[in-house]
Amino acid sequence: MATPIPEKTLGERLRDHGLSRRGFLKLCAATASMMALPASMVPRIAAALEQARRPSVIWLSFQECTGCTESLTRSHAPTLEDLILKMVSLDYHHTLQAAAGEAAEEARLQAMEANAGEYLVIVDGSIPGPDANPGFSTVAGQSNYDILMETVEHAAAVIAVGTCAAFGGLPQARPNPTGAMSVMDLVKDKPVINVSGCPPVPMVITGVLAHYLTFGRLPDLDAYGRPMAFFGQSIHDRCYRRPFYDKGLFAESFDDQGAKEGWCLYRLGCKGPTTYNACATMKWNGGTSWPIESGHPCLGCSEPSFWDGGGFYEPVSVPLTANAGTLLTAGAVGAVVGGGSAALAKHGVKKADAERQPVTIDELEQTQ
Amino acid sequence: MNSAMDFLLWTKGPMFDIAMVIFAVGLLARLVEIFMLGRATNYAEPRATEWLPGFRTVLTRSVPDPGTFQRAPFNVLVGWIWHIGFLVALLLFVPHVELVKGVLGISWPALPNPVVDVFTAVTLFSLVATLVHRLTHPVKRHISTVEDYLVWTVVFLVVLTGYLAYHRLVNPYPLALGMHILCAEIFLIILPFTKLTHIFTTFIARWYNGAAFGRKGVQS
Amino acid sequence: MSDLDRIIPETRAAKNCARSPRDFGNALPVLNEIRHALERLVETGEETRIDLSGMPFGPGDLDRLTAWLGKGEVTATVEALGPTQIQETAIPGVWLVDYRSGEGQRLTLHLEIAPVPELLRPQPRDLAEALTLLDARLEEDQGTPPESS
Amino acid sequence: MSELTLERGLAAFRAEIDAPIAAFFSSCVHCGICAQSCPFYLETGDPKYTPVLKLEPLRRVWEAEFTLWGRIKRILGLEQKVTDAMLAEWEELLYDSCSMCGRCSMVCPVGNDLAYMIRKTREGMVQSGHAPEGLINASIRAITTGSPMGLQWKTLAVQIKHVESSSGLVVPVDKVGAEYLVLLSSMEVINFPEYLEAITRIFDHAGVTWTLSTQCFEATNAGIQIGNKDIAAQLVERVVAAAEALQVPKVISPECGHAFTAIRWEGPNLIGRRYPFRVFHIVEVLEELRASGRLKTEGKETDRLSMHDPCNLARKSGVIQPQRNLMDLVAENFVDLDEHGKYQWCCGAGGGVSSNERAEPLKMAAFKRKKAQIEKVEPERMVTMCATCRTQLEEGLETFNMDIPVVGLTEMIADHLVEKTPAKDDTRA
Repeated sequence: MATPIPEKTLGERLRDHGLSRRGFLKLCAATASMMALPASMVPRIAAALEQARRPSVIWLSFQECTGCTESLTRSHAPTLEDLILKMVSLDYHHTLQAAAGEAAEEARLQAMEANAGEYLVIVDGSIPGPDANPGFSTVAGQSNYDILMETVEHAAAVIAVGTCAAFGGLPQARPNPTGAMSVMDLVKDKPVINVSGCPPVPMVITGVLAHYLTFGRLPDLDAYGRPMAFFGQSIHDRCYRRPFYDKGLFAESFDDQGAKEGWCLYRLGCKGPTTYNACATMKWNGGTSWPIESGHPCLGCSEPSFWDGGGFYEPVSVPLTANAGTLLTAGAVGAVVGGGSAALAKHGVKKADAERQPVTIDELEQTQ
Repeated sequence: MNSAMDFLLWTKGPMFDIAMVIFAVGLLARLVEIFMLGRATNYAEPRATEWLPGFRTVLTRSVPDPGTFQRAPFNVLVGWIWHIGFLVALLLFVPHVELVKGVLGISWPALPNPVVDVFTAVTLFSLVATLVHRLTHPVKRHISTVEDYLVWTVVFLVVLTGYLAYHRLVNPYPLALGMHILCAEIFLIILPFTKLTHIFTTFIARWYNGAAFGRKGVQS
Repeated sequence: MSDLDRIIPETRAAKNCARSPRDFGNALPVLNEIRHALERLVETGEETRIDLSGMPFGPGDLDRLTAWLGKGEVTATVEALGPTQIQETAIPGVWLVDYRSGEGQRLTLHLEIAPVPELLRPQPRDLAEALTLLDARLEEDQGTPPESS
Repeated sequence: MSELTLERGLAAFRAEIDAPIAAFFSSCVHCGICAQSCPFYLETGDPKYTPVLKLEPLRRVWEAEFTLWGRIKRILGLEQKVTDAMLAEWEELLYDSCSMCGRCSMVCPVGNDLAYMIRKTREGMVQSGHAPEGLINASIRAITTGSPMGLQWKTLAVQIKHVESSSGLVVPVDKVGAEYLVLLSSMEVINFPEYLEAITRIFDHAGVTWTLSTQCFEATNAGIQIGNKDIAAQLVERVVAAAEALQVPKVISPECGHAFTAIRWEGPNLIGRRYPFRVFHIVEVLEELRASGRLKTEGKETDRLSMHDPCNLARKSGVIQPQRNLMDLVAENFVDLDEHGKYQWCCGAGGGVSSNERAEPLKMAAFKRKKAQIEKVEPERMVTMCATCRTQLEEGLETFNMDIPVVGLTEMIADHLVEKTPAKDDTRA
């Protein structure tokens, strides 16, 4: 599966594959949409893609559930098939590649050698850190950590796909038995793009690839290393139910009138206000719907520590651990402390009273 | 990781616990400190009982006598406005109701967000007005201490950060929300050790006042 | 679900939410955007494209928008990288361009405010090659159809 | 020989702190509203006279010794200490510029009873040797001579003779088993002897049995004004002993504000036991006589009259309606001041201010509030029922060249009593 560095531009290649100029224009329109760029960008994208060259991509899967891959293979626009064939050269992917065993690993090494300094590494899943037991997750007898570091060494950039790779995700949730770490915890000397989500919106994955392909550089990133184009706005800000929040109309249970009317799900634990992702515009399942549209609060899956960030059905404003018990216990302690303090003070009062010297007129006369 | 979301989770998690514990310990300590001192037996023949006049004063003292209102209308009005605004925002904003429900398991109806928003904006303005008043009125300037300005700052920041967070004027939002929660926690922490205790002790003070006057036959 | 079902709105969705008529939603701002674009087209000839798939629409918003725009006289299909349905709306100069993949999935949905949608026009480079193509055809007596580039 | 020291003062502050004090200091938000109720601030415009600020010495002791945070601050060396110099500075604030009128206690939004706290703070001031000279002298005279003004029984005996000769009635003295023991104030005896004649005539008219006591005739209590329990208790004990000796069930406090609160409300607590008798202000007794129809009057005053409620009687003792009922009995053109009853304004002389010569300018400044009230109503005469208030009103009105005489309510009632002859017929029948 290893490919030599493509000598032809993408435009030429696509035409070789029988794509007409109208077809190419359509591809660009789809790409712009995918990159969350305005439609007015289509001509620029067309010009850039015409000249682009296919990059080599190595996909590494670590402590993951394959959900991210599932998400990507259901990406409809363009389908991954299109992507693999026409846009990138996916040289290594456990789940998707035909090769197995030694041959598979050989493919990875070959791609790394042939495209040194230019290939992209996509990672899904978190990695048991250098201090963790390497046996928690291995591929071909090699620890995840070693594979990652070896593969990343000559990469152009790393794309961490999914919340596990981006932020540690489920494996890192307390008590984090495998010492799971995120890609950006481990890779410090290469650009890391986080495409978080559990799973990420498929078009966001392809959109990032398309951006790299189109412009030859990485997109603008937010503080978490996520592409601004997709993670720049919160779910809440782009939510079609936002007007209900602003009007103070909330569903209070999953089957009440508010829920049926499609009111805001804040009180049912929606993490939309604190979650940055593109679900509200990109949607899921070919643009059919997305969690909030189907009546379920956002879990906040694209944010760090989302597994430890409070119950899924607890509103954003609810503290994580505080409860009435803590309050009562603290109150009781306070009562005891106050009792001690007051007893001390009261002792002072009693002493002052007991030792009190009555004021005499002799004493008063002295002050004259 | 030094990120906004971690900050938010810290304010919602351990920091909230710390603040709540300090608040509960401090407040209960203060209340016990007050009540344990008690009052000396009063041997003077009373004109009336203490309980009812005490409770009446607890309520009526919220409204000043007409003469006082005429002499200090700004003080009274602005004080009223911001206290009401603060209480509305504190007790009737949906996320706050959810917070109380989450921690204590009790809940009550909330107001629509835009209504709370208006109250909050008015509160912010009136808080600024109280500061200007404190800085310019000869009595208030003279009697003000560092504590007064500290408490003003904390209260103002609680409302301001709440307003900023609601309108999502600070990015990223978890930072804005975390700041608001942190300010509220500072508020809780300093409450039992500053004049903020009046939130609770004013009812005790009013009762004692009403009881003392009530037993002499005057509704204070 | 046929393509036409998706592009030409029916009242089905509208009926679903008829129980809770809402006078807000995200369709209205788009309508305003169209108005501004149309103004520019009339005054300066500037064309505009609006990507409807990037809008935070709620259920029924898109259907409501397309219903408002209505259906015009021209319908066209471009077969390139799957079908693309082009429908003139009842407002002359406002076009709905529905890009579909070979499997019939929508890639993206654009509104074009232009005399003729970009995709319908011959591409300039194709046009440049048109004469050569025609000549080549004339030279070939048998008239073997040339490959499209 | 023992002396008054800062340590004794601090111990006294400590001993005075109770639950209400702690609740009050916990609640103060420095809103400054109390200043708007203080005639001393309002008429001087000096913010140092803000009532709550006058309590700073007591507040510091409370914070340092009665709160958790105060203890922590003390350990950290952040304690605000109460020093001799500070108390010397506060002497003026606690005595010269406070008549303990209690108006601030009525308006404080958080419910602080500031007058209660001032009273307690003065305990520490006395113990630390920071009481004003005038009050010290009054206290010494009260203890040594029985009267703050050094008045002797022989002076009163002369007055009694005058009353008896002018009224033709007998003033009962040391009459065991009488219903009422009547107390007087030195100021009345000297400045307003007509009071004694008035009650002699009224009680004769109503058939009330009463007596004076040679053992104790003085109702005023310099100990309350200076703020010392020991002196106050000694003075109260004298009254109690006299009442017990004469076995009276009721004691009447004269037209003097602080004397009434001293005997009525503080007395039992100063001596630590309930009285074997009840205490009334003369106005309360007159009202009871009126209500039971034992007070028969004829004719009414026709000029425009207004009334000054003594703080100690109205706001601090709940006697507000009786004096109005009595006014209605004898006056047809009575009009109240705007703010009266529990919201009345102090004349400026109470709480020991009038015994404190040094405070004279402040006393007159504070009077301006009363003056303004009087000017608004424009009465031809003012009526009151406290000798101190009456003296202050007379002095003040004269100072400001206002020709408004001040009369005592009791005398005014006495002036309208129905002639006694028909009453004799009644008793015969």
